[in-house]
Amino acid sequence: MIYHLMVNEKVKETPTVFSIYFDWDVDILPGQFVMVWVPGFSEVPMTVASVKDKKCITVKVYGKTTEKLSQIEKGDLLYIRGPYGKPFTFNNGEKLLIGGGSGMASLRTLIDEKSTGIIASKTGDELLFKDEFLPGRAICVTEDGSSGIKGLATEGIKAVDLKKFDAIYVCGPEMMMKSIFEILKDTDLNVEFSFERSMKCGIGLCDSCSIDGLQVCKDGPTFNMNQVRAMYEFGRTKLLSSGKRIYMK
Amino acid sequence: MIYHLMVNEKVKETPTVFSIYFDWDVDILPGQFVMVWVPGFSEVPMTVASVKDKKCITVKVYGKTTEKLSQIEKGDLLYIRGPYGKPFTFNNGEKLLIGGGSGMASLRTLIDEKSTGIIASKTGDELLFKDEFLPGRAICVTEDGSSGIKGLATEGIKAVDLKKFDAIYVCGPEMMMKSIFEILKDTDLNVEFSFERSMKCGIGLCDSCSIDGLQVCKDGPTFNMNQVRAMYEFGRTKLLSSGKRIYMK
Amino acid sequence: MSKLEIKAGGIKLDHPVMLASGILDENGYTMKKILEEGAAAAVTKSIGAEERNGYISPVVVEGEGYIINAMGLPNPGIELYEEEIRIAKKSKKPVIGSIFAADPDGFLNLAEKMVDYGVDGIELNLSCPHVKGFGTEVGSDPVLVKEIVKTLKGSIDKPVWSKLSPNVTDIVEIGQAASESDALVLINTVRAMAIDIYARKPVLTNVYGGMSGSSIKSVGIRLVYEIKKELDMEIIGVGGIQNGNDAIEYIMAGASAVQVGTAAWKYGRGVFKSIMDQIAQFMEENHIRGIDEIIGVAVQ
Amino acid sequence: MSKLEIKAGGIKLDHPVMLASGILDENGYTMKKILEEGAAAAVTKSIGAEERNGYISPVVVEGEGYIINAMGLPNPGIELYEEEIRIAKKSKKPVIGSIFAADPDGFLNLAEKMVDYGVDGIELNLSCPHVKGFGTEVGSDPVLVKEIVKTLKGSIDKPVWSKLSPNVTDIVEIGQAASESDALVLINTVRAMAIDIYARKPVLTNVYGGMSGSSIKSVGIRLVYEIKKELDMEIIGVGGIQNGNDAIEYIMAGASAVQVGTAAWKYGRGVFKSIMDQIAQFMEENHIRGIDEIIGVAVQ
Ligand SMILES: Cc1cc2nc3c(=O)[nH]c(=O)nc-3n(C[C@H](O)[C@H](O)[C@H](O)COP(=O)(O)OP(=O)(O)OC[C@H]3O[C@@H](n4cnc5c(N)ncnc54)[C@H](O)[C@@H]3O)c2cc1C
Ligand SMILES: Cc1cc2nc3c(=O)[nH]c(=O)nc-3n(C[C@H](O)[C@H](O)[C@H](O)COP(=O)(O)OP(=O)(O)OC[C@H]3O[C@@H](n4cnc5c(N)ncnc54)[C@H](O)[C@@H]3O)c2cc1C
Ligand SMILES: Cc1cc2nc3c(=O)[nH]c(=O)nc-3n(C[C@H](O)[C@H](O)[C@H](O)COP(=O)(O)O)c2cc1C
Ligand SMILES: Cc1cc2nc3c(=O)[nH]c(=O)nc-3n(C[C@H](O)[C@H](O)[C@H](O)COP(=O)(O)O)c2cc1C
Ligand code: FES
Ligand code: FES
Repeated sequence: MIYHLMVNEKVKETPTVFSIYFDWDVDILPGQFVMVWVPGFSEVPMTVASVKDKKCITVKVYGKTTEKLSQIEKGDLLYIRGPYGKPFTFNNGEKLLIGGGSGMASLRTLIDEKSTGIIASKTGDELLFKDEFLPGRAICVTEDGSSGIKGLATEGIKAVDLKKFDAIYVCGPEMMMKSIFEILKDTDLNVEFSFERSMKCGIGLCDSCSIDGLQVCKDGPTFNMNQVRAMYEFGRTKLLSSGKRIYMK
Repeated sequence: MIYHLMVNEKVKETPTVFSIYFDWDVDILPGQFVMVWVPGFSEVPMTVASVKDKKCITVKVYGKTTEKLSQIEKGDLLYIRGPYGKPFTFNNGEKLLIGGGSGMASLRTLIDEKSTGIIASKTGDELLFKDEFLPGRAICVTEDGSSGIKGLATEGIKAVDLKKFDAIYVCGPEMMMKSIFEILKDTDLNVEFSFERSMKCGIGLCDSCSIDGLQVCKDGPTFNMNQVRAMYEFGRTKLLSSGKRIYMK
Repeated sequence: MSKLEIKAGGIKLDHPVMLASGILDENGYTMKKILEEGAAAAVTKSIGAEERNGYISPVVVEGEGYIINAMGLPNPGIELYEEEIRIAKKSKKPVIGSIFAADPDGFLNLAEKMVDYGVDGIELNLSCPHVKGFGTEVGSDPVLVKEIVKTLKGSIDKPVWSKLSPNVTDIVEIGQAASESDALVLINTVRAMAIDIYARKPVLTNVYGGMSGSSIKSVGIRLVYEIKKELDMEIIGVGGIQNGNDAIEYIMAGASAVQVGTAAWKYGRGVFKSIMDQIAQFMEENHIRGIDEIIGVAVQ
Repeated sequence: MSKLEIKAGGIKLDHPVMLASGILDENGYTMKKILEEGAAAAVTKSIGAEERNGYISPVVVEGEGYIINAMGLPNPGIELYEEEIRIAKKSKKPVIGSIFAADPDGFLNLAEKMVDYGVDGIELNLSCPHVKGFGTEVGSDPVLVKEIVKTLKGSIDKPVWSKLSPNVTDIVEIGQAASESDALVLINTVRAMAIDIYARKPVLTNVYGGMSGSSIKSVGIRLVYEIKKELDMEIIGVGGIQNGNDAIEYIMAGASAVQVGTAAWKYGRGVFKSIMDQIAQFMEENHIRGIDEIIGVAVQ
């Protein structure tokens, strides 16, 4: 079933990232995603980046489909399947959100007055949603040092006292998440990750997104520390679109 | 969807009529029917003749299928689709039930302490359900005069004061119902008929049971006086199993 | 205002939604009622040369989203069918006579009678999936199909539609063979069956039957699209249509009009009018002025 | 206690419910997990000679009671597939290698590699409905099918199953051609498609796809029954199986075992065990001592 949803608003978030707002009368939980079809191009998974009355997706332009999506206008239709996937376990206490690149889009729905963000990107103008945190709660990390701490997301972690967080949520490129996992795996912190793997069906049918026998689209995209600890493939090996197994790094 | 229902009891009602009792946890209203499949034979429509906790069908042996059905034993399975059809409008007041032959089976669920029956059959031992009425409330009519009034069902009508009934229900061979219709059509009595026409699908698909554009299996089998008054085909013409139109009498 | 009228396969229709063959059309009075209550046209049950009772019950299996039927082409024989046509035609709307036979002469004889009786067009049933010697056995032989259509088109001056079966390896080959028809009607039922695991027997007395209803819609869309793309013929779409969106999907795949069968059981006789209304609403909302504008637009 | 074990198509199974090809079996770890969680065996995704990415998304359409897919046979190519088989085989359960090619030599080359990798049997995909040059195009040509099966049976000492398409006019002809196989696998998906009426475009990038899920069960039952009746071959039933009753219906129609695909999506990986349990319960209640006792009992 494809929903045809009217676009209400398009907001530019960074030079390469924009949000598309639309009305959709369904219940969506933080961390769930939708499959967005751009007719004539392809269909791409996108986390729902606002789950209140106003729904939205936040898109980074990578290739042809997201490029085409960036041209959408108010009044146009969005073609959407979903919502799909297992949501984050929402925690009412102190939260640390660690987002790399467009990964911050998946974490946006967790932002509240008790959230602290570690927002990592290549350059300063790509930092996503840093203004949505309360003042002083957004720690920026850039590879080129143009804003905040210079370095990778792992540098940001050093700037916080991990023990004070009731829950930690991580989303970003798999190798970034792997580095963070390595730092956190021997603690008893309450951590959840949101994974991205090549998705085709989005519903747990085709196996293209799977990791250690679990389907990221259905068993995930969110996984908790215990699940990730048990994974062999995480940060190590994955299948390409053809099913060809490659080893990372 | 075929239901597989265990037979609890078989009761002989007359030399050629028997009832099969079974448990079935569905709501059925008086006048509704089921399609009973006898594997290896055929599938036949049967009114549900008891709609309380214990469900039952009351079967007159006509041909091969009902003959085979008569051999069913306690513990065997009944293969049933349904319930189907529009029920009678139940009336809480004084009721007159006019049943010809096995037509009485369709009326049985209307029998209560305020019901009077006109039970018509060829011979006295074929009178159906006469003992289910309160004493004095069953008027028997037989063609051979072996019990009660001698004659056809229409003779029975002369024995009652029609005006005292809040509702009249009629079921039997079409020509019998036609005779009764002729007697009642110019009154303003509250009358409902239950029709029988050759049925195949039982669900309003094949048109084999239709009368004046209505499907007996779906728009009926019960029809009220106003509906019947508007019918041209009633008692006049019908289609055989092939769809061949014949004119009655 | 969007215009719903359409000339489909040579027949002028008030709107694109008609009654399919074999559902609620054995009795002339039923067809008349359905036409009066909203169908743009009615196709009769398939009529043959001789009287047939059809198969012994059970003749239908009810599933979720589908019906399997094996009626067995019950019909009174062409000689006695005049009265039903006459009754149905009192509605003043188009009635299309569906016929089945084993060879060109058989079809011709039936078609001539139907035309005498006053039908507005002929539908050749080349596709019943469960009666030996007729239907698919005829309709899957391209040489025979070609001959039948040629014979009829040479002799009858009413539109001739060919109703094809989805149960073939190559629909384009059959469509090509029937390409002289005024329209192809796609699709008849999909061959199927059901077993009762307690009785350990097929449910249908005839064992095999034809599946209709929403379960076959995507198969019908595929065949309509394939024919439109490869042969660009006029098409009447049928199979699993339940609402206006389904009808429009068929139209965008290439159909000029649609037929509805199983949904008339599921939703009642009112379904013709409600599908028509839903089509009108979609057209209105999407600024489509006429059906013509969207026939086959999805074909790429 | 009823015995659920069955030797089907030359392969010993703990019970008759296995994973169908192409669903949740691209990654060896997924197959391993599904086998550990209850499937009696797993059939791999269909593997060809060369790496293929498959089609661009959308590759699936979700309907009520069905899925239409056009994955486009994505696969890493046979050379790189050894690792997945090795991973799946850690479960110690049978793994059947599904392969697709355009000719006998192509199939033979793939089968030999699969056997080297340790599979317990080979399934020939003669029936993918949406990839040109493979699948149905091969599987609807009886001469070619016969040659392929003959070639493999002469060279491979593991069981060879032939998976056939429902999209043919005459399944018996194709079944006959494949009759040297150790089993026929029936059915692959039914060719279908969907159009989005707002986009005015086919939803699948490939336009055409294959329908699976409960909507096609009655079509599968029909083909299994037809083959059992006409050819009395060993059959693996697949298509729309969701629960124990569906599985038993296939078995009574003639299948020795069954495969489940779409229901593993709909109900999750646990579906294999629950179908198995439901079969066991039905057997218990109906005093059936072994699967053998009911294979094809409904065929008359
Ligand atoms: C569960 C899930 C949720 C997602 N949520 C979001 C979201 O909320 N916002 C968002 O912008 N994206 C999100 N993505 C990623 C998004 O789906 C892809 O970026 C998108 O499919 C790219 O499509 P494209 O056709 O424009 O680019 P393509 O033509 O597919 O890619 C162009 C180039 O960019 C690279 N590329 C594509 N995607 C990524 C990526 N994610 N990271 C790094 N390189 C990439 C490709 O390798 C390729 O080289 C999500 C992915 C998943 C699996
Ligand atoms: C809505 C509906 C409800 C019905 N309810 C009941 C019911 O509760 N109890 C019941 O016993 N029957 C009922 N019937 C009638 C019943 O369905 C038929 O009697 C039955 O189908 C006969 O099947 P058979 O195969 O045994 O006889 P067949 O082999 O079909 O018939 C044998 C011979 O009996 C004649 N015959 C068959 N049925 C009748 C009949 N009803 N009246 C007169 N002659 C007949 C036939 O013309 C034939 O000559 C109902 C019918 C309908 C349409
Ligand atoms: C009970 C029944 C009887 C049918 N009889 C005929 C027939 O006589 N001739 C014919 O061409 N098609 C016949 N069909 C096929 C329908 O006309 C139609 O092609 C098919 O049911 C698909 O449409 P639907 O899904 O809207 O029902 C019959 C279908 C059903 C369900
Ligand atoms: C997403 C998907 C991919 C499939 N890929 C293959 C395949 O690669 N090879 C094959 O033989 N069958 C393939 N099939 C067909 C299934 O194996 C099975 O025959 C069909 O889905 C019917 O079974 P089901 O209704 O249980 O899914 C695929 C089916 C689906 C849904
Ligand atoms: S994308 Fe197909 S299984 Fe996850
Ligand atoms: S029995 Fe088929 S319509 Fe009534």
